Amino acid sequence: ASATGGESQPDEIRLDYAYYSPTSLVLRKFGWAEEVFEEEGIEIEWVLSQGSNRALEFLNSNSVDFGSTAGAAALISKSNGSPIQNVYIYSQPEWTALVTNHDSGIETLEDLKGKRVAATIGTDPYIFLLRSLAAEGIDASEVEIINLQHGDGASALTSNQVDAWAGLDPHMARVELEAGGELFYRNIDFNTYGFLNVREAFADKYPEYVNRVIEVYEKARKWILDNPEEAAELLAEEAGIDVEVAKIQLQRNDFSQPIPGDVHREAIIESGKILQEGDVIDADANIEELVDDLINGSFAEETID
Amino acid sequence: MAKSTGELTGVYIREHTKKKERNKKKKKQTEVVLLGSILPVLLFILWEFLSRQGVFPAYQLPAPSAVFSAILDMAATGALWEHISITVYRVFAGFLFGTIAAVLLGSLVGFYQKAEHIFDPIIQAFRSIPSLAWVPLFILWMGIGESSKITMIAVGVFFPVYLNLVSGILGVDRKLIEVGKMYKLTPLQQVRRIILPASLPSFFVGVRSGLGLGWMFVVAAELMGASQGLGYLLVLGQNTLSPETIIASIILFAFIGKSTDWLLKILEARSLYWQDRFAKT
Amino acid sequence: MAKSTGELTGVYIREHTKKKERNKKKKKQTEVVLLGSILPVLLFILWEFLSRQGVFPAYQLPAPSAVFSAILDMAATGALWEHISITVYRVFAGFLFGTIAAVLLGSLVGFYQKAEHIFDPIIQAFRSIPSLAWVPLFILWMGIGESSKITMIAVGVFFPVYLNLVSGILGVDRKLIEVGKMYKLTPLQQVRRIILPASLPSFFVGVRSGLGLGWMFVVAAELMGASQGLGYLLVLGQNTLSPETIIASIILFAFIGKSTDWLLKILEARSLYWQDRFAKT
Amino acid sequence: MSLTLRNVSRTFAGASAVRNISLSVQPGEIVGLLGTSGCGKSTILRAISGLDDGYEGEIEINGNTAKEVHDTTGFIFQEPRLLPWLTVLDNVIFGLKGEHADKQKRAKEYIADVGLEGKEKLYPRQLSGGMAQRVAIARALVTSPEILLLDEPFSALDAFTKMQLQDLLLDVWKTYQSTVVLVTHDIDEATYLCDRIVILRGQPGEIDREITLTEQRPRKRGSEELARYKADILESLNLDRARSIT
Amino acid sequence: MSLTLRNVSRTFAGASAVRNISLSVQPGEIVGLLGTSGCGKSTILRAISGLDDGYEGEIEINGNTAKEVHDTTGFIFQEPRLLPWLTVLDNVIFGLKGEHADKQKRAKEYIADVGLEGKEKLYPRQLSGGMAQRVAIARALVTSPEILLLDEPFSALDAFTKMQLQDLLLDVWKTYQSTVVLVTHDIDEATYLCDRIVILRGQPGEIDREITLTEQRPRKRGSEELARYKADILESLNLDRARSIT
Ligand SMILES: Nc1ncnc2c1ncn2[C@@H]1O[C@H](COP(=O)(O)OP(=O)(O)OP(=O)(O)O)[C@@H](O)[C@H]1O
Ligand SMILES: Nc1ncnc2c1ncn2[C@@H]1O[C@H](COP(=O)(O)OP(=O)(O)OP(=O)(O)O)[C@@H](O)[C@H]1O
Ligand SMILES: [Mg+2]
Ligand SMILES: [Mg+2]
Repeated sequence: ASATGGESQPDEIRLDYAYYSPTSLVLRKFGWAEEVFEEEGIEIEWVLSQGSNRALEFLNSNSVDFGSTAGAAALISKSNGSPIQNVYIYSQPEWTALVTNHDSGIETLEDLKGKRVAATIGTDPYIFLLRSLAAEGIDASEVEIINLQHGDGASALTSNQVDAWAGLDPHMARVELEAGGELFYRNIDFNTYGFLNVREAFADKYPEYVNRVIEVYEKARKWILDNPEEAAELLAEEAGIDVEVAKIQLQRNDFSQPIPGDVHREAIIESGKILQEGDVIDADANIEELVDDLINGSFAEETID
Repeated sequence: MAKSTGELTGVYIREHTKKKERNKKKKKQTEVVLLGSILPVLLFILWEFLSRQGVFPAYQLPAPSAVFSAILDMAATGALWEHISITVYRVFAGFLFGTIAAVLLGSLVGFYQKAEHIFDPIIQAFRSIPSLAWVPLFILWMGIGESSKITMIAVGVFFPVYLNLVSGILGVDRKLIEVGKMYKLTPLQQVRRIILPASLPSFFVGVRSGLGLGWMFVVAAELMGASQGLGYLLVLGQNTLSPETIIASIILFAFIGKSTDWLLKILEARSLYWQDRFAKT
Repeated sequence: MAKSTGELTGVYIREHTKKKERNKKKKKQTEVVLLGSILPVLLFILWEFLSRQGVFPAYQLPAPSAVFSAILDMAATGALWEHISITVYRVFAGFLFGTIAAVLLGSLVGFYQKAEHIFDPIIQAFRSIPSLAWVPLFILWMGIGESSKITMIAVGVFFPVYLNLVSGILGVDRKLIEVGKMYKLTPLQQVRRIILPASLPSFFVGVRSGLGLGWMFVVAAELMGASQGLGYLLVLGQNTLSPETIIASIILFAFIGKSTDWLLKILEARSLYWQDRFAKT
Repeated sequence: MSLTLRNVSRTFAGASAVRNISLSVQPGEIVGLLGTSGCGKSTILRAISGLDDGYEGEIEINGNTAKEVHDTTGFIFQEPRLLPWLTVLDNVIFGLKGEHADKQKRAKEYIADVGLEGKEKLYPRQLSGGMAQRVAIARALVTSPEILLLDEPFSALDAFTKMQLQDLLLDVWKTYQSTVVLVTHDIDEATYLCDRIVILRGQPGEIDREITLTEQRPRKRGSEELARYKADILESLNLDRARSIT
Repeated sequence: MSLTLRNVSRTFAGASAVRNISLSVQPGEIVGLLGTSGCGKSTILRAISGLDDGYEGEIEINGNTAKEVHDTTGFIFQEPRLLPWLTVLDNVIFGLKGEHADKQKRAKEYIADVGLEGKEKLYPRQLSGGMAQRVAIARALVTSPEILLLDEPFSALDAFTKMQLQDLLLDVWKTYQSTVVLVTHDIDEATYLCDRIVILRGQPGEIDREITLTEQRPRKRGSEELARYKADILESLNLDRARSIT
């Protein structure tokens, strides 16, 4: 990719960090990016993303150069024409699952029929719910989906206002730990990965620097793999959550496959189809093409051996 | 107006002036509407132009034409009316309850020093709490049904109405209050017959402010398990990263908010006919 | 007050009454503070009690003691002051700009019929747009720096100040305006010397309302890439399901909001000393 | 109703407005208060009315010394103080109690008495100064109060309207035997209406003189008797003036 | 400055207030307007002042017929209309232009002239009715206007303060040769001050009579000459009254 060339170097690189991306927290904490780019006089600016949609807004408005999102969110945005590319997978998180209270009597997806399920429409847990139902051959209209923000869904579940909840970490971990919530349906494959996206304009102009950012991300990823305990503590401290919660959250993250590839492509295509059925993505969009446009493994392939 | 001994010419002149005045009024009204449309129309034209020029790419800020076609699509499926009607219903109900609560508490606080000392501080404290902060508490207390949504909107409406009413009451001319006192009105009569009419201008500002805030609180209200409504539409747009939906909901908010405000403004003008206001140049 | 020809006894009586009055005022003030604390204290006691009884489980609504200890923890690390100071700074700056803009536009609209017809409709329409709806647009237009946050808060402050000012101006007694006219004041002098003072009571309500809305808009403002501040804290608490953080931020909002309002209230009382208000029972 | 003031003083923020006013008014008596502008006449009326409770001393109304408003007291303020959101008719009705039709009838009578027939539907902002004052007079008289406090009630009226309303006042007084305290600057008015004239003096105001008029009513305006009183009063006021100037 | 009204009429929402008023005032002349309450005196003053531009007909001030306020016109309204947020001193300064110290000095002189020395720092709500009126008088006179419109300026004052201020008005008039239009209900006042008295009649008001007073100033209050005029005027007013009642 470096062959395309571009201008010499950016003045600054703007990275986002997010509590759903432990890698970004580690990277920011240790200041490795600053270390690497300082010599060249490039400034690093960190911006907090409080959710995929914020990260995408920042990317779209040229407020950050790299943004961390869920894979499905990146796809939706791409379908709206955002000029972004996914260049790195910061983790394969199992951050969403279906949760219920332990005495609710719900044990399988079948049991959800006619029940009230909280989910945030358009986000990963929602996609997860639809995919799970579809996998069991249950029509989405057979359950009552209540649109609640993630945290509110958790409260609604614990106060028995809904029967189940398509949860998201760290809320889910906390509900599990403190309120006796039960993850009655899990499927890591229905999660859509943590995507590190770059603005296309940045990638075109400074391809070399995309590689170098991936390099520092790799350093952080490896550190987490080597130091799971410390990583959990760091996450707990940064995000202001309980260490136990952080541990559970981290355990559900698979940091082993950083290079965007076919696995990811397929998972995202599946999500895309579900989203298309749910009218979130335009019916005449070509999902496969969109995914091909979005996922660009070449930078990571080049950098990671 | 004055039913004076009408000579024929007098009557004629009056009829004549009335007609002339009615015509004048009509002409005036269209002029007002036209003047008021200048800025919005300019804005839309500029925006459409910039969008077509590619200054705003569609993924950031879709052109107004795209937004309107999105709205029309919704209108075609009928979804639009459902979104609008449920939200209007919620705002209306919340507005009603919020206003009633504000009038009751506001009169109490405005009239009794003790009540002011007891209630006002905590009300003023609650006033700065953002709508989003109430969401988890409301879900906890009232669940996710309509009642929690309406209450949330009522909370938004309450504060400006309360604040304006209390200040209006405190600002009532002592001279008029004394008139009431001379006739030994009961406190309730004082409020109804002197204080409320005298603070009506203030009250109306509060009500209009409150309605505006009601519209703002819709978003927080519809975060609580709504599957229809303008606030839902907005959040959906943000969650599904759909700028058309976001902008469409903004335009709907602006348009419907403005319409409801306009109704209040008419009511205000009708109720304050007696004011000796200054005519503007 | 009146510097009349002071006989000795007169002076003595004055001194004496002054002292007595000062004492009385002090006593009065403590009483006011005490009365104002009744409700909050009761609320906290009830809440603590219910929490201890397990009516509210901690993961839903932590006890006030837990919340206060969370606040104290933050205070110990110094994080609290950073959150507070950055938010206060943003609100203050936004408040300033919002108020200035509202005074300029409000005076224009209040004074010139044409300006009202042109600007008022669109302003009233914008007034109903929820803060959250502005977020993506502001990010787009102004990025995620301080300026977009401050502007967002200024937007919140603008509307109530504007609305109250315009209505205050329209409500100024024609009789006083005519006094100005007789002296051939320029429009600007009219505004400064008659209209603004006369509409000051209304203006202050607007400013206080506006400050409240400023605090509310903080959340939306700090959604735009903030990593400190009370709004950030609130959203963080919601995103990490940490009810302590949520409630802590609510309490901080209430407390600091109330304090700033109190400052405005003092300023209000000072500026309106001339009002012939009615003394409450 | 009898009315007694004992050593009434009023101080505003350290400045004395009236000092040591003692006065006793018999039931059905008409007492006039005269004095230079700012000597505390309105202050005394406000104290009697019960609207102001910041005075020292004692005011006894029918044996009751509580500082409160009696609903048998009518007050015509120095300004009309009409309620701007009510029409002339509704302003006059304001203080009346009872059946709506009765109230209307009664109010309309008094509106006609003050010469405002046909103006019932006007709002205060549409009235001339004198018309507003007449509405205020109608509003106070219509309730047939037992104590009537009048603060320069006819000051904004032309000579003839004034005479007419003075006679109206006397009619009401005769019918209801009201006790009247009248503040006025018009010495002819005082001599025409009052049983007793109290002259205030100085700042803070104190009672300088009381003049009792024994002439029978109806009195003849411009009679010699009244002219004598007038000269007497003028002299007192003048003396006061001379003293206060030096 | 000369002042001419030609066929001025004013109608409020279909009801005529004054009709066909024609009047020409010479520079330096003092013209009195007399008439029953509500006959349109204030309406005429407002039309002359330029505050009201809803009248028909023509008003010419020094050859200028534009419906606008002239800054050489001073207006004492029927109510004091003090600005409640300004002290007595600042209210009087309000209309003055120029150096601050000069303005203060000049204002203080006039405050003393109207007998309010020592009250400079009071706010309007602390004033008695007559004091407020005197502040309004000071505020209007201090700018030494070329045309002075006075709407019952001395109505709330006691006899002696009134005389003093009438003389103050004459002083100002003599010094600045102001053209004065004075509305009053006090016939003594009119005969003492005016060169010409215009009597309005009816509702809507029309000019009934003009009386020219030739007596030299300073006039003697209560002189026989003035008494004759007074009797004459009273009769005119009375006639009007009789006519309007039937
Ligand atoms: N703004 C208004 N709207 C309607 N009618 C009005 C208005 N102003 C005055 N009028 C009417 O015009 C007539 C004349 O009023 P104006 O104030 O000129 O009387 P005036 O001669 O000054 O009486 P007064 O001696 O009582 O002050 C009255 O009948 C009054 O009702
Ligand atoms: N609320 C107040 N605060 C301070 N001073 C006041 C207040 N009310 C009245 N005064 C003062 O008390 C004195 C008497 O006022 P009052 O109104 O009784 O006078 P008055 O005799 O009615 O005069 P007038 O004939 O001018 O109406 C005045 O010097 C006035 O300044
Ligand atoms: Mg008085
Ligand atoms: Mg008048």
